Amino acid sequence: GSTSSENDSSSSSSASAGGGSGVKIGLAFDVGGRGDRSFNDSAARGADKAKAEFGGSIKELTAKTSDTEADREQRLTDLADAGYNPIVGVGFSYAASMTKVAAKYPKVSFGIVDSVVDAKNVDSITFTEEQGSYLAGVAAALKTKKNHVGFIGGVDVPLIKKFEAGFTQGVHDTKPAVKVDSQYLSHGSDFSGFASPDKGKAAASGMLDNGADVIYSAAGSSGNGAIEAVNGVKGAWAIGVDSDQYNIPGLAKYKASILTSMVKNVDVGVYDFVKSVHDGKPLTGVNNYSLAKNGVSLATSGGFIDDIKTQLDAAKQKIVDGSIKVKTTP
Amino acid sequence: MKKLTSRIDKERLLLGVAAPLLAIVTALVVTALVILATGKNPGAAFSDMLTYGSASDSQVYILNKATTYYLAGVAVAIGFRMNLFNIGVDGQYRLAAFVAAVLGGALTVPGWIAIPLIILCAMATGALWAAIAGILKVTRGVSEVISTIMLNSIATAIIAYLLQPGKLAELQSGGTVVSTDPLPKSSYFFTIDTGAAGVLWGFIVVAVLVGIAYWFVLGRTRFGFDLRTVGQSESAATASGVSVKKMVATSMIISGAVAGLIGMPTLLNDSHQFSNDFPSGIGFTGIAIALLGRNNPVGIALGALLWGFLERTTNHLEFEGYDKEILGVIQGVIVLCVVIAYELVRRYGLKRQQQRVGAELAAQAAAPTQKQEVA
Amino acid sequence: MTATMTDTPPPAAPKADTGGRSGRSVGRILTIIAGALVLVAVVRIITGANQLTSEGQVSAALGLAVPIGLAGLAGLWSERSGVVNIGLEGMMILGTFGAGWIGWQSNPWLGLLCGVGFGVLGGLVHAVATVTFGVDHIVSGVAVNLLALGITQYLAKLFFSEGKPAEAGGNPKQSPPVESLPHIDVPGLSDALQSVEKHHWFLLSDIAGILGGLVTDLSVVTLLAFLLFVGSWWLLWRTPFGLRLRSCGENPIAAESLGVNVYKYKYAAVAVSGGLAGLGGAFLALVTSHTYLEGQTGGRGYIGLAAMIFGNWRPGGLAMGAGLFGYSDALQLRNGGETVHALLLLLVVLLAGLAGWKLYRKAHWQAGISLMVAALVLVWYLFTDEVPSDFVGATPYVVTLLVLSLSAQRLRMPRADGMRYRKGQGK
Amino acid sequence: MANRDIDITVRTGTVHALCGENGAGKSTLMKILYGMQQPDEGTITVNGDQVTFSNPADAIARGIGMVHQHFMLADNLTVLENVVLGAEKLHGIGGKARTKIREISDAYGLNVRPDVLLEELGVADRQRVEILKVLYRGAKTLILDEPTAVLVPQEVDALFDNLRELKAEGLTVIFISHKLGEVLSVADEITVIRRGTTVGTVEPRNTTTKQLAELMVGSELPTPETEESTVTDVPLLKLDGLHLTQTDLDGVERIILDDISFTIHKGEVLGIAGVEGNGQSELVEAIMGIRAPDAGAITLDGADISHVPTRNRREAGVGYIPEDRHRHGLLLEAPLWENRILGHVTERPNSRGQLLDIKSARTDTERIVQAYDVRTPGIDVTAASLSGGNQQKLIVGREMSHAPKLLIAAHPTRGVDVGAQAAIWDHIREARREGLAVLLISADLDELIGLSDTLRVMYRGRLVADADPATITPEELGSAMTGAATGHLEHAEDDAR
Ligand SMILES: Nc1ncnc2c1ncn2[C@@H]1O[C@H](COP(=O)(O)OP(=O)(O)OP(=O)(O)O)[C@@H](O)[C@H]1O
Ligand SMILES: Nc1ncnc2c1ncn2[C@@H]1O[C@H](COP(=O)(O)OP(=O)(O)OP(=O)(O)O)[C@@H](O)[C@H]1O
Ligand SMILES: [Mg+2]
Ligand SMILES: [Mg+2]
Repeated sequence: GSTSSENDSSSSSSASAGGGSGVKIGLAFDVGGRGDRSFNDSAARGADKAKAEFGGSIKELTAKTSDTEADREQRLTDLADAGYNPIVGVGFSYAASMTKVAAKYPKVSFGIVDSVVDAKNVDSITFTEEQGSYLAGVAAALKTKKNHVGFIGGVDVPLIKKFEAGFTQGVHDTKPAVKVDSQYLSHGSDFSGFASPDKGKAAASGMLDNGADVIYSAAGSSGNGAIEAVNGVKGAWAIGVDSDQYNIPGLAKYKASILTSMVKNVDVGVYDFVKSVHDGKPLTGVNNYSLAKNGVSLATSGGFIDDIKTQLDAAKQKIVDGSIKVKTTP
Repeated sequence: MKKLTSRIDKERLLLGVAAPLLAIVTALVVTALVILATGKNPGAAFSDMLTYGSASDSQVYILNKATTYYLAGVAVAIGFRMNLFNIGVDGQYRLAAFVAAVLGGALTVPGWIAIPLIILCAMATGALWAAIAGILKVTRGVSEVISTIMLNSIATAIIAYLLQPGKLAELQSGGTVVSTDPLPKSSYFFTIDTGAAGVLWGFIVVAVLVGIAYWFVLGRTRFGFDLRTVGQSESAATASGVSVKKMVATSMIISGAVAGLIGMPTLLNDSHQFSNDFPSGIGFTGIAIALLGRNNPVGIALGALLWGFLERTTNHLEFEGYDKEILGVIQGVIVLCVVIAYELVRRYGLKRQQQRVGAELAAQAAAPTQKQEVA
Repeated sequence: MTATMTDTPPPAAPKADTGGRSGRSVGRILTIIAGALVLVAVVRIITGANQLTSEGQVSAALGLAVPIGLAGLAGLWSERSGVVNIGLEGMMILGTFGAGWIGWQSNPWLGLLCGVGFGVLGGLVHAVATVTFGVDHIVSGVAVNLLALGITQYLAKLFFSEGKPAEAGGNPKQSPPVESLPHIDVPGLSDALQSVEKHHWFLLSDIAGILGGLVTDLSVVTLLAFLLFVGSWWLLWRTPFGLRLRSCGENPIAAESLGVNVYKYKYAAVAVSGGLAGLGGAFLALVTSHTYLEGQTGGRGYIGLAAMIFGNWRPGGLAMGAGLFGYSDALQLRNGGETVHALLLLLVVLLAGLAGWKLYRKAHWQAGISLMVAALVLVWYLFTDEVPSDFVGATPYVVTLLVLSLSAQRLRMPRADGMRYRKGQGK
Repeated sequence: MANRDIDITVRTGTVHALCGENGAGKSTLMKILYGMQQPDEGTITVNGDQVTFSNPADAIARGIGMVHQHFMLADNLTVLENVVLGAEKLHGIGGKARTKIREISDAYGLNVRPDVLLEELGVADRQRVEILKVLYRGAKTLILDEPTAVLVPQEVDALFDNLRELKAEGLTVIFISHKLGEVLSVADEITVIRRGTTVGTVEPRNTTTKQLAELMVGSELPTPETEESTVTDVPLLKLDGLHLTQTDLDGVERIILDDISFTIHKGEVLGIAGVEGNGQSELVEAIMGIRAPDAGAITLDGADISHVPTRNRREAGVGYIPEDRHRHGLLLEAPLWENRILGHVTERPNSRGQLLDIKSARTDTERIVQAYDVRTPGIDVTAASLSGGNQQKLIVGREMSHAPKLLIAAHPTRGVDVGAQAAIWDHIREARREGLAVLLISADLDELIGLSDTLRVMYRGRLVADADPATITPEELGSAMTGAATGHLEHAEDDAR
């Protein structure tokens, strides 16, 4: 433990840790932490890669569900106090706390995933989920035989609505006649929708019964239930999210039904940031990892979307060159 | 002289201290065993918790946390004193904080008008939401345990519906956080800057006032006496002239009003807006804290501080290579030990008292000629 | 006049004839079910919301109802013996963890057993606190919930986040996947029922849909749950064991005076209660998710308790309560706002019926209120196309609140439920 | 200590009575004999074998059965279930058990219907179910703890007939009662217990009630006789056509009180006799404002209080001694001084304005403890740690301290020992002299006849008869209580006692 009086001195002395023998990376995870096979894990991968290249060490702290602002603030402060630099806050919930802590430790470089913090020493690593989802929508529209697809969101928070908006637009731009069902599993501060495979399954089978045959779910582990339901219906496809779900051990049984996954390459963003600090030119401002920068992409494992590659590439090109603007709200 | 000694009953005092002590020692032993079982050193963990928890910035953190928890504990305790189990504190404070934040964001009047208005609005919302459960109980006989659980979920749905861009909220930059209009600077509650240790929330003053009011109303007023009477025996209360139904509804409303305050330290001192990451679940923490504190205003304060201390220090444990999930284990064990210890001590105390009454009577019976000396 | 003597014993306090109360339950329940069926069929025809009684809907409802039903049954066992069990949620959490933990290492059957076993452990903690130490039941339940959550989080971190489990797909909040438990399908039956359902005939298709949903792709655990319901009813109401157990919940001192070891029965009941809750948790982990997940129970323990109260502390009523929950949950998950919108009409019909009944019973202002609410809901129904999705999610809670506020006064809980009992303290 | 140095020998095939004042330890002794409590030392011998009972099951196995002072029945179970509970091994819990119950019921004329819910039975029926429970288990030794406390004389006689029949079949009966007349008429032997020890065993043939009483308390028994009449003609409480119904769970409406009218004048004690459960409790609750009557008016001292809340009625000068002190009269876990405030929180000296005046309340509690001889080491002990009699004295003291105009006394001396009983009667008499009106409800017919100026009999929610307490006998009153006699009861001179 450290008393407050030491704070200032330690922060200034630790600011130099970035150079020389490797980097001391501080990772503040969102709930779930390393091993969540989603974006926390992806961030960890980026940090691991940086550590392997530049040497140094990684300190990981993980949020808990009952966290408040003060807890997140404290987590970042603890890392800064202990001399870690750079410090990455994984998840939008660190936005407010990072604003405060970054001001307190001006010589430390901070990075935040999925949100924007307006400070000179913060790198805001954001992703264009809507663009990736747009491509997922294109794939869904091209693969549906019944002209009916579905979207399942875990909780109706803005981040997930981005997925829905991009997906719907992608579907309709490709085939206007295709019907899109949308369903959220829980609402507001009830986050159970991210951890209820049974509800994901019920929602997916409801959509399948109503005639949908491609289902895109952005619902954390609830998506597993949706994939399972899809697996039970011949000719139906599931689209996964965040990481390449085709390769997740827990879903190996259903991999034949996983058309593709909308992958968010958090690792790239984190790696870039750590590298910039290591190189002595820390990234700051908003770094939007868009489709153009390969921040989001569609996974090709399984080869199920190889046949529509040309259409997907065309759509991607249009987004990259700006002729298609993807909405962020449905 | 004799009266004095009988009032300040040493034995009772001793028993009062014994219960929490017994509980905390047991909890420590259990926790130590759990840590040992994972092959780590519990001693080092405890000493890290102590040193880290006693740092001045930790103390500010703990006080701030305890402010919120204290209000939650009192809100729950008001129900408990009536034998009412208000699980709905959680929904009540969230809805209250939301409505108050909307109002606060819309107000453009000076702070000395706005702040009381925001607080009153929060209390009124919490009270109203609790009143539903209270009224359902007295008019339709619906158990408040069930109705408040349902109302928690319904409150969540209402907030989810209204906290959306275009309704009562807007999307923040970054596109991931929705929140209500931020409060104007003038509507911030005062804070005490302790320098490097951090900023102490001014709302702690309100929490202390609530505690004093709780103690005073329950212990010193007619209303408080009636309330406690209902809590101890509904039948006796009815016979003594208390309208139990009115009392149930009233105390539910008061509990809800205090619950409305729970979100205020965060809103007025910290976040200044209600967003989709506003802390939730504090109502349930309040239950644990009210249990720890035996519904006693000072006890609840100690419970709230203990909770804050545990949360602060277990977070740091992760830094030292321990699993911070140990927090849940410690909290669970402490609550369980405390309730059992209190029960054991209560029983022992009652038995002692009966024995004393019996002994005294026997002594009187043995010397029937002597003039009785009672009291 | 001279006082005259008489031999006849004095009559009891003036009481009206309440004969035929035992015959009431079965017949009444059947009538209620039939009535509800016709009502739903009518609403389906009017609104065209065929999902109301589709096979998928019923099947999903069943899947969602089973854990709630098991939690409720757990509560029933415990409360029939006089111990209020608000720790069900915690015991379910223990069940999910036990099932996931052992399930992935060995096989799902052992996982199921372990889920039950962990639940029993949770039950025993509650029993020690409430029965042996006489702690207030609700207080102890809250502590059990807290403890169960803490311990499972801690153990999950310890057991799943590193090494082999992590490679197999585990992480601090999730166990590696568990093999599926077998499902049962009656060959031919499902198809036949489906073809009837497809025609959307009045009532006939509804019945076919419901039956289809009940027999298609049935998990063995669902079947087990059904057997447990019937078995619990038989055990509690038809055997000496059950009589003794219930007597502990009605008047433990009387039971004690007749040589019943009240502690023993309370312990047994609370342990069984924990086991059933654990099984409910294991169902979540093994049947619906094939993995332990933190936060998987999502408050179902509390909902189960609500279903039990709704069901008047009886297995049949409890099953109906759990079914109602599962049904409205499935409805909102599968079809969102449109079908729930159709439910508004159902509500109108019910409220109008209630108003009529109240009018008949000469409760004028109650009838008035019912009518007014019915009119308001009708207006809502006519002027909208669907219910906002956020409110759709709250359907089960609103329905429970409505139903309880209409029926709570007719409920009767075990007389000594929640009371402290100590041996030899009777007067 | 409840019992010490107890020596009793009960011979097979006899009725052995046990007497002693309240709290003497009779129930405790029997509970030990029945295995519900364990003795610290000493032995129990049954038929020559020395035994230890660690729970009732052991005692039952030895052929001992007990009918408790307070009913041990579960309301929500049927009679059959109540009877077979714990003895399921004998005849199961189904048809065979039902047949057996009918058999026993017919054999002893108990008239028990096995399939009704227990809550539908009145006290006498419950008493018979209790006896049947014991017989069903084939008990050879029956313990009856105050079985007659709630029965009217006719029922007592019926019970005694049953007991004699049992005795004739070779069963042993241990019988506890405070009613010395009964004891002398039915017992073969009488043991007296005082302060937890046996003081002697006597033969009923050569003993009188007076001697017995002196053995019990060491002094003469007090009587509730009132001397001169203090009745004035100023009406204080007037009930006019009070009507109360109640709708039960099944929606069936029941009439609880039917057209109740009477007037109590200042200085008058109006006694109401009746078997428990005929509406007395509800009548009291209606007058106290705990239940709202459907029709009729209640006038207190000229003011209509029919729709006034309980608290205002109490403030207007109604004192209340409830029938169940634990449920309605006390906060068991609260200290005595808080119990002194209970029910009078709005009045001096307990409060001033909206605030409690704890200091004066405490001082006044000390006064009550002194004046009413409440035996306690202090006013900070909880009410639960006092014995029943002392609790009752505290309640009486509290209610009398607010100078009531009207006292509603429901069983004011129930479960209270003779000393306290006399003190309570004295307090009532004294207040009556100063113009207090009293509504007295009691199951103790001697108390009722002795204290009352006017007597009414309540049956099925109606006042069916009235009587002059100066001449009426308990037996005559009893017949009206069973509904066999109505109107004005006259004492028949030729009715030899
Ligand atoms: N374990 C004990 N040791 C000594 N005395 C005891 C014990 N338990 C109870 N007593 C005595 O018993 C009395 C209170 O007991 P309780 O409430 O059972 O009385 P009660 O049965 O209501 O009295 P009563 O028979 O006079 O109406 C007190 O005088 C108390 O001192
Ligand atoms: N274990 C005990 N140790 C000491 N005193 C006890 C114990 N249990 C009960 N007592 C007290 O002993 C006294 C005897 O009570 P008991 O109920 O046997 O009296 P009783 O003779 O049956 O009186 P009643 O006429 O009121 O029924 C009571 O004051 C009771 O509270
Ligand atoms: Mg007694
Ligand atoms: Mg007794």
